Amino acid sequence: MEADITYEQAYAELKQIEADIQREAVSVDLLAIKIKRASDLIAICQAKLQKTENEVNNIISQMEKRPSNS
Amino acid sequence: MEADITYEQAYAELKQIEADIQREAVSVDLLAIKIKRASDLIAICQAKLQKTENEVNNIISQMEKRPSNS
Amino acid sequence: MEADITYEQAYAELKQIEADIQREAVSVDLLAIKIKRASDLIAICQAKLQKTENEVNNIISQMEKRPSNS
Amino acid sequence: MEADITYEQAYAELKQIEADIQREAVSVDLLAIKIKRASDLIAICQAKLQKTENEVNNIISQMEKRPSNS
Amino acid sequence: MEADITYEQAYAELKQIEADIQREAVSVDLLAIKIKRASDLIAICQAKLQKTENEVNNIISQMEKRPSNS
Amino acid sequence: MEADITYEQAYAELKQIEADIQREAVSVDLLAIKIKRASDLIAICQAKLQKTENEVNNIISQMEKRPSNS
Amino acid sequence: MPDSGTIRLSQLATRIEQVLEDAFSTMQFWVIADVTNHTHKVNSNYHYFELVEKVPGSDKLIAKFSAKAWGSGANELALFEKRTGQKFTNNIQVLIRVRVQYHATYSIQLDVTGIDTNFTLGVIEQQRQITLERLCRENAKHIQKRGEEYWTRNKSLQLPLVIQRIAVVCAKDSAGWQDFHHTMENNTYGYRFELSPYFTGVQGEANADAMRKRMLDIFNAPVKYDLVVIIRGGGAQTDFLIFDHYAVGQVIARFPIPVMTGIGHQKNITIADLMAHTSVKTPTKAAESIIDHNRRFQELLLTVQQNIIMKVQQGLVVRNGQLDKLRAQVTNDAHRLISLNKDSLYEIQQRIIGQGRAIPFQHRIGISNLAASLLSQPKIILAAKRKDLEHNADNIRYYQAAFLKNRREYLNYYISYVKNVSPESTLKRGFAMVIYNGKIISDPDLLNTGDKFSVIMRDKELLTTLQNKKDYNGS
Repeated sequence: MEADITYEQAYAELKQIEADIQREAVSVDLLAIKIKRASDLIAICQAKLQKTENEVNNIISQMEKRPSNS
Repeated sequence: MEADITYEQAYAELKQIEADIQREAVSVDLLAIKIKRASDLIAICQAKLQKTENEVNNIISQMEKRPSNS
Repeated sequence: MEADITYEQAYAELKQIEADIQREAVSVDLLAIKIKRASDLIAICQAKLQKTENEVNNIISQMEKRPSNS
Repeated sequence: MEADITYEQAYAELKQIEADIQREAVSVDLLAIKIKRASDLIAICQAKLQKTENEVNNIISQMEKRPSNS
Repeated sequence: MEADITYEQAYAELKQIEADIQREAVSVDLLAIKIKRASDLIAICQAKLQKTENEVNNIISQMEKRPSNS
Repeated sequence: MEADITYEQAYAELKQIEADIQREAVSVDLLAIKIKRASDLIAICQAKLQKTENEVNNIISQMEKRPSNS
Repeated sequence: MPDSGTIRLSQLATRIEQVLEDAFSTMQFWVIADVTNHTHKVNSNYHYFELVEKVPGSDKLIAKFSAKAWGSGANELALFEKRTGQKFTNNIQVLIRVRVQYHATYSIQLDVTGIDTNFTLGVIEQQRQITLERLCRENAKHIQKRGEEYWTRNKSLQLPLVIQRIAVVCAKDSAGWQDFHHTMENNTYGYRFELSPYFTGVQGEANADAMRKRMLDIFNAPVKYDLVVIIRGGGAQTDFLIFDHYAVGQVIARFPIPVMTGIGHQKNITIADLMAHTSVKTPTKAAESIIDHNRRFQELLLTVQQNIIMKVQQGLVVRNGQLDKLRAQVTNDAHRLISLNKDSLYEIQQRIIGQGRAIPFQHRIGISNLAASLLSQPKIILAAKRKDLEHNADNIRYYQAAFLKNRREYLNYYISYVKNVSPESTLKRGFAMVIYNGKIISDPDLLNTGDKFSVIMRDKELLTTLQNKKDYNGS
């Protein structure tokens, strides 16, 4: 996985691949490569989402431990 | 914690984060950072709410030494 | 089979042969040769499609093994 | 039969003979010779057609043995 | 009969004789000779026609022995 | 009869005699002689005509014996 | 004037008492008077004072009576104080109901049996309206009457999100300060406040300037206060006039820090209340209101926190969904693309197969047609040629017959011509020939009279001699 691609970049690329495949602008020769790339991008995005989710959950649980209404 | 942020500043920043998140203007990449910041701002505000600075008390005690109702 | 012809090239050549045969621009002398070539091109394309399909299926099945929503 | 006349050449010559005879541009002295030539050309064309047809049928039957839509 | 006169030449000469007699450009002294010549020419032409017909018939019967549409 | 005068010569002389008499270039004393000559020439012509006709008829009858359309 | 003789002072007193009693004992009078020399004995609940009437605009007395209020009269005064918020004391004008009493030792005294609350309220209200009008008139930039409401600069100030630094104007050791302080310090949310008390007297109009001065102290303090709270309360609450005072109203209205009043006035709203940013009934309410204000901020924080958490969690779910959807789409599209290509290949193959078979077949038909055409043509040509030949032969036969016939006719002409011009024909028509010396002559001059010559007529020769010669002119 690329270390420095952002979620937004990965997602944008993914959408582009989807659009290309959708309007059949991908040659059969490249299809497998594109699908592989899409698969990688999805994995990257999922990992990033998972990481964000974990971080967010940590922050949230810390927030909720602080008694806001004591 | 920032020593010199006011409630107003903290609250404005918080509302901005909320608005950004609300209209999904925050990228996943920055989401955790934003949430952390929001969490910090809330914590700052709550801590300030429950804490007073004692420097003022000094002034008051000095004032009371002087007869206020002469 | 030619090792380095792409699907797109093979397909384009195939379409050309089809068009030539369709408007009877192929001499009887060359008909068998053209049909043979078309047959070969179809075989090449099918093989490439099959290969792509297998690859794509592999990638997809790997994608589906990864749980997207844990 | 001439070894190296093509179907197209043979057919063209045949058409020419037919046209000549049709507009009676052939002298009686040459008529038999022309007819003989036409007869030979027809034989050549038929043989070539037969050959092409056999070849084409072979190729087609091979193509049809391959499953195109698996 | 003259061996090397063609049908066309013979026919042309015949037409000439016919024309000469018609416009009475023939001397009485030569008329018999001319008529004799015409008679000979007609015979020559008829023989040639017959010969051509026979040859053509031969060719046709040979062609018809060959099956054209097997 | 003169053996070697042709029909055309005889006929020409006849015409000449006629012309001479017509323009009264013939004296009475010669007239009888001229008339005698003309009579002879006429006889010669008639004989030649008859001979030609006979010959021609022979040839034609031979032609007709040959079948033109066998 | 009759002299009644000498009597004892007590006798006189008795007689006066008798007269006064006859005249006034059944009567009570509502009188308007000013109160002076007022003393209140709290233990016995006796009020002693004087009722006076002055010349308007001066201190010169027109009338003066001693007065007292005991028992029910004292109760009436207590009720008055309670109802008006006005302490019964010196220098107030009252409408009061009195009985005239005479006592030998205290002389004439007016005994209070009732007091008109409304009269005093009216007077107070009148004074209040005058003060309000003056405030508006003299502080037009900072105080305006808008409809029935008063707008002041202080009202237009924004409360900070959180109130923590509070200047408290109150009386030292007052119950109001204690209530406020206690409520603030023991709030259930654990909020901490900096309370800076500025003690001053809060009753009596005389303290108005002192209160104003304390406000200026607050203004000049090095601390930036979030709020000024003016409180009084606890105990007997009777004198609120200070809060209707012009100087107090003015300083509150123009004060640059939001002012909250909590002065424990149950009945009326004072000018101070009208001028202040916020007014509540009691010091405790003031404290609660401030705590509530901070509490609202905390709730805002919590709401924002909840919103953010909710939205973030939603966003993550949505994004996961998007990824799933994208994955499904990409998968489907890839399959579709492959399938399309397969179909396309199949169709091309079918068309090539069809055409591959059709082309040789069409050529066969073409060749077959050509052959048929070629084979039928020679017979037609040969037949035509035969016909031509026959035609030629016929022509030659016809033309030679014509030729010979013409020749015969030409000869026949000459035959008849020769017959016509021959001498025999001429003689037959009656002409004769003259022969002289064996020769035919045509010149008559050759003959002379007596010459012998022969004349030929038809088939006879006539031998003659010339007898005479003369000219012949044809007639």
